[in-house]
Amino acid sequence: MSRRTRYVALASGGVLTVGLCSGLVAYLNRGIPRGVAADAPAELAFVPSDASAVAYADVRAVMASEFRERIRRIAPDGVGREQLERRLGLSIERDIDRVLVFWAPQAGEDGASGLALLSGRFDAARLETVARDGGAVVSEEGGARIVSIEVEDVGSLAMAFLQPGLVAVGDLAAVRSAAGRGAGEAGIHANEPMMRLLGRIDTGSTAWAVGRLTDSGLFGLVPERVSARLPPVTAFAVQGRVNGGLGVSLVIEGRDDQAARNLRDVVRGFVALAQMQSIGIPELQAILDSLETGGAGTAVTLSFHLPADALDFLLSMTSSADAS
Amino acid sequence: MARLDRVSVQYGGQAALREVTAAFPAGAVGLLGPNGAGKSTLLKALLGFVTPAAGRMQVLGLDVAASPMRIRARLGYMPESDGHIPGMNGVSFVAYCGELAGLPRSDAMQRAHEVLHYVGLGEARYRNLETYSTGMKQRIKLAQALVHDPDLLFLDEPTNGMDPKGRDEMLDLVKDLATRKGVNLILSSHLLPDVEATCARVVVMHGGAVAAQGEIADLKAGRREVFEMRVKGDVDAFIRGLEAGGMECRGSGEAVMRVFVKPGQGPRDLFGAALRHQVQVRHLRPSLPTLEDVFAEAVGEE
Amino acid sequence: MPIHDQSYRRYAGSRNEPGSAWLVITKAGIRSLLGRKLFLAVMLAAWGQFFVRAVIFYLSANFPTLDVLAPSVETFRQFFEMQEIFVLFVTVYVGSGLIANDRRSNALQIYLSKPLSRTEYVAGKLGILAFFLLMVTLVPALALLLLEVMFSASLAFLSEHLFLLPAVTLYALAEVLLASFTMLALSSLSTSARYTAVLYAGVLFFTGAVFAILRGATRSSMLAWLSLRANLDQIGDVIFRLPPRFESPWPASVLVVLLLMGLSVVVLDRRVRGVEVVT
Amino acid sequence: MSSPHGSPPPPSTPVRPSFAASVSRIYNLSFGQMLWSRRTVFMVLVVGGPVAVALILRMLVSMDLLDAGGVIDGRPVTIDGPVIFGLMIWGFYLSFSVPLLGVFYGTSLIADEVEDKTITYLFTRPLPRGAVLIGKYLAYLVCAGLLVLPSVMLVFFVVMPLLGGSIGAGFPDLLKDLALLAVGLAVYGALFALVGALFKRSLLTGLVFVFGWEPIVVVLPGYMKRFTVSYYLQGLVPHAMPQDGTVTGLVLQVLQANEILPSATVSLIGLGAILAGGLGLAVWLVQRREYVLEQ
Repeated sequence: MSRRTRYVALASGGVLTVGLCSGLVAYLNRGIPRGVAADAPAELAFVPSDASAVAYADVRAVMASEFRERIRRIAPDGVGREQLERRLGLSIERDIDRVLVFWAPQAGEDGASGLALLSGRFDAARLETVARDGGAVVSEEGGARIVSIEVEDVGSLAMAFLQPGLVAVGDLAAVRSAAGRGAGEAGIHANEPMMRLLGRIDTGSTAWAVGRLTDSGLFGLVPERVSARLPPVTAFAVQGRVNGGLGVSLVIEGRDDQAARNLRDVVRGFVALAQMQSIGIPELQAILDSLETGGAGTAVTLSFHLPADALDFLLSMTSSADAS
Repeated sequence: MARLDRVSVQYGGQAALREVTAAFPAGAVGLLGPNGAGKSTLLKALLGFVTPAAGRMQVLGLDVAASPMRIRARLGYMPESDGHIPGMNGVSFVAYCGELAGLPRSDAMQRAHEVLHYVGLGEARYRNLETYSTGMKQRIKLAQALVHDPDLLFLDEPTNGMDPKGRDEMLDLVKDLATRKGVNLILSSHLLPDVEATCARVVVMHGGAVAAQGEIADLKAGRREVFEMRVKGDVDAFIRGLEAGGMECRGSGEAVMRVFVKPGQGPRDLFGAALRHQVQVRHLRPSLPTLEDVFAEAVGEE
Repeated sequence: MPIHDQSYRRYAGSRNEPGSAWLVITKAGIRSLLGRKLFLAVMLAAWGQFFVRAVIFYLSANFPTLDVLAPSVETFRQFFEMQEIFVLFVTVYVGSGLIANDRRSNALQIYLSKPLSRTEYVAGKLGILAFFLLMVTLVPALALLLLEVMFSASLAFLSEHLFLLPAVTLYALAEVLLASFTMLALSSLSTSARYTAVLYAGVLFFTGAVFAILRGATRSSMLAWLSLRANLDQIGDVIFRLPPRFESPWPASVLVVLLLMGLSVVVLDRRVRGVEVVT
Repeated sequence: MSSPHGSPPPPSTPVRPSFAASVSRIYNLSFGQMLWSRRTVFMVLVVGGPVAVALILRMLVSMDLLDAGGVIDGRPVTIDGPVIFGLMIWGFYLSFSVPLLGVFYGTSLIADEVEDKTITYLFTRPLPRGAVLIGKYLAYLVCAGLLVLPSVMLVFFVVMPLLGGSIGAGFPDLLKDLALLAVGLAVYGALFALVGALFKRSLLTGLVFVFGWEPIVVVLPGYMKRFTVSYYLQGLVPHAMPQDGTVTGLVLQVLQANEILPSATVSLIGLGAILAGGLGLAVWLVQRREYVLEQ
């Protein structure tokens, strides 16, 4: 082997070795699986490992988007907004950046309770004062101040300032456990199936939701008689991206390959049906044309894109329906 | 037939020809010189392959820079390195070369057969060129240079790689062309005997410049008288003595040496020197200057 | 037997004026290729599409129910697109060795010692490649046009799309000249026909891959001019008066094609010489 | 040779080297030769090209000319580091570099020696001819691997972190890709070693196979596509390709929609069969063939 051949072999082997080693190190330190790694919301740290569903919205992005402009044009803001701003010094548009909501089973209780985590800029003192005036009680848990209030039929609602700029809102037990969730406690990151679902979320999605479904069905959202006839579904991930129009993609995990195949058939059937129905309505047709179904293995994917003018069309339909 | 006037050729930064002025009259002219002397470059310059940095060249009365095509139509070139057109047999190759030189197709084919017979490839003319031996390749190169009946033939090392018999045959061919067929030719070679056997005139090149040129006979005639001699004894001292006396020795040692004497000197001076240096003269006879002597003197080799 | 017993005669016949030697090279090249069975098979395969389309033309002209098959401008555009793969094969088969083999066997000095210029030599070699490329592009396309007229027994289609005749010719020439010049230039760079062939395919597919990836990543076909193939496609669409398939401006494609041909000419000028200049 | 003193003569007949030793000798001899002989341009294309494109993409991103979200033909797509990397693996390596290197080196294992008239030197040694082929094949494999795999590695590190991708998360895919490409090089090389031993115009045959036969047949329904290498390689591709309407996307879309990609097991068996069959037949042919050299 000549000297330059040896150099090439060494250089090339070196690149491979260095690459593999640093890749391996990065892999072992990766923390969150791919997709959510780069700009996953920090609030995920407060989600317990047994959460069954997580939803997230980038309020700022929505508010700044053309999409929001269009909605506002059709449906002007209500009076509540003004009131909220006057009393609490809080403007959803201005002060709230992100909202993350999760559902997790509560110890000793049936079903799941939800908790919303709002990040933004809050006037904590003012909020607390307003709440106290309304009869709320203030307590402390894990270094965070919790403001709770009993509401008839609903139970105790609570609000906690977990960190500067991060407020948890939900029922008292959930808020307590969130506030008590210190460092080192196993959070959602320890829940591998959920993290896999989170991995399906593309970076840059404006809003998303993932969830694992237990036998309780789709949170009762779908009527029982319908859900009973659907092939068994174990998990879903849905994400939307707002930019001009609205892009949505949905992944559903069937229980097994067979279930997924059935589900794909059902979805395709629906799409075909819709396509037949939409003949003659070009705006609808455009949306349906952008509908894409697919998936492999146990996954079923569905995505579509609402271009800006299709949105206008849809919104005008709903507003005309409202008007009539 | 060809004339160079202060021609200089550069390859990159290297000077291959330096202010070469030479004339190649009709008939057979040898272009002699060691490898790297610039012989091939000179031929390529005459062909117009290389553009000289300075100087003018004429071939067949035409200016090389002005009308290279008309010159090449009347020129045959047998290159030094192996050259063939892949995938052809002997006769189709030679006929193709004839066509390239402007012969009509049928004439080219007919002449290809004739020329191949002439160079001794009649039997092998339908064989693929790639299967030819080195000697056959030399002959086919000669054939392609002859097929269009050139007025002037450039032969670059035509006996390269040939066995003694083939070499003699090739030289016979060259001599025949030059003497009986009236083809003018320039024979470039580093082999003295080749040139001596075929050419009456020679241009000796060395280091990219012309070292000597003229009729071989004249070049030889202008030399001093030369003697072959062999001596026994203190040869070195004897040679020093001869050189002190204005004579010149070549090829000294146990073998026969050639001693060039000054005009007016003769055997008597040689014997006198032998006596002075106490050496035995074993052999002494007058000799003729050879081309080798001319060459050696021209290129300054000892 | 002395070998010069067979005597040598001076030649008294006619000679062609210098300037027609390129035709000798082209003719000899064509003859030699036509003698190869494998090559004939490739050419025959390249005419397969012509025969299929001829049958379709016949059916559509004679059976009114089949007029969905009737030819259109797109038909001819598609014809060229489907011939592209054969253009590649013919270019590689014929072109890769044209100059490389001559360089390998030192044939250039023999060629150039004859009364032909370097331009003539290149033209002769170009002629061989261009001839066979035209045989798989322009000739079948024109023949198809002719067949259409004959089968339908009317000049309606032709007169309606009068531009097709120059369009077909122009596009075929663009395609053939680009392929011929680039292949010859590559061939002059090497002494191995095999290497030349791989280099040509490599450059062709590499530029295509670069474009495909940049297109995927940028979601825009503004960079179509990077691909040799895409340039021709783009020019073809314009010539056939179809909407261009890429977003990049078509003059950019024309410019790239012209630049490539110019570059090829420069390379050929440097590489096709009677002496190897080693610096 | 008889010894005058009656002592046993020294062993004078050299021992014929074992097959493995012969292979390693040929390998040592061919490796450097393969890396350097008139292939610089080629190396630049195959190794440097993708890296250059990756750097350009990175530059585009840093200049904010490229973002992850977008719409192609009315569909939302996300193009991020992993997707671009997948695209490059597919577009550059799997469908360009690997087959082309396989064709070029594979068909020239023997052809180059014939062309350069050096095959006599190899075949007159006391080495089994099969070992000559295998040794040269191994040299090809290492040589091509040393060219392609580091290039993939560089591309990975340049492209993967773009637009929200993560090196750590993509690492398993990188490993699979490297293995996939190595397998591809081995299989294409073996197949074209056979082609090179079989046909005179082996290179053209190889090019027709790679750029004519494979792309056409692989999208046809039926069993034809089982006679390609890329069919089996596709079964091992770890990436979800962006369905962006480019040719590759389209091809994969068709394949995935019809679920006709072979399973990984089938792929590996198929590739193994091609590798073993190709190399075995090539060795068999080389051992039996007479190589007539041009003078």
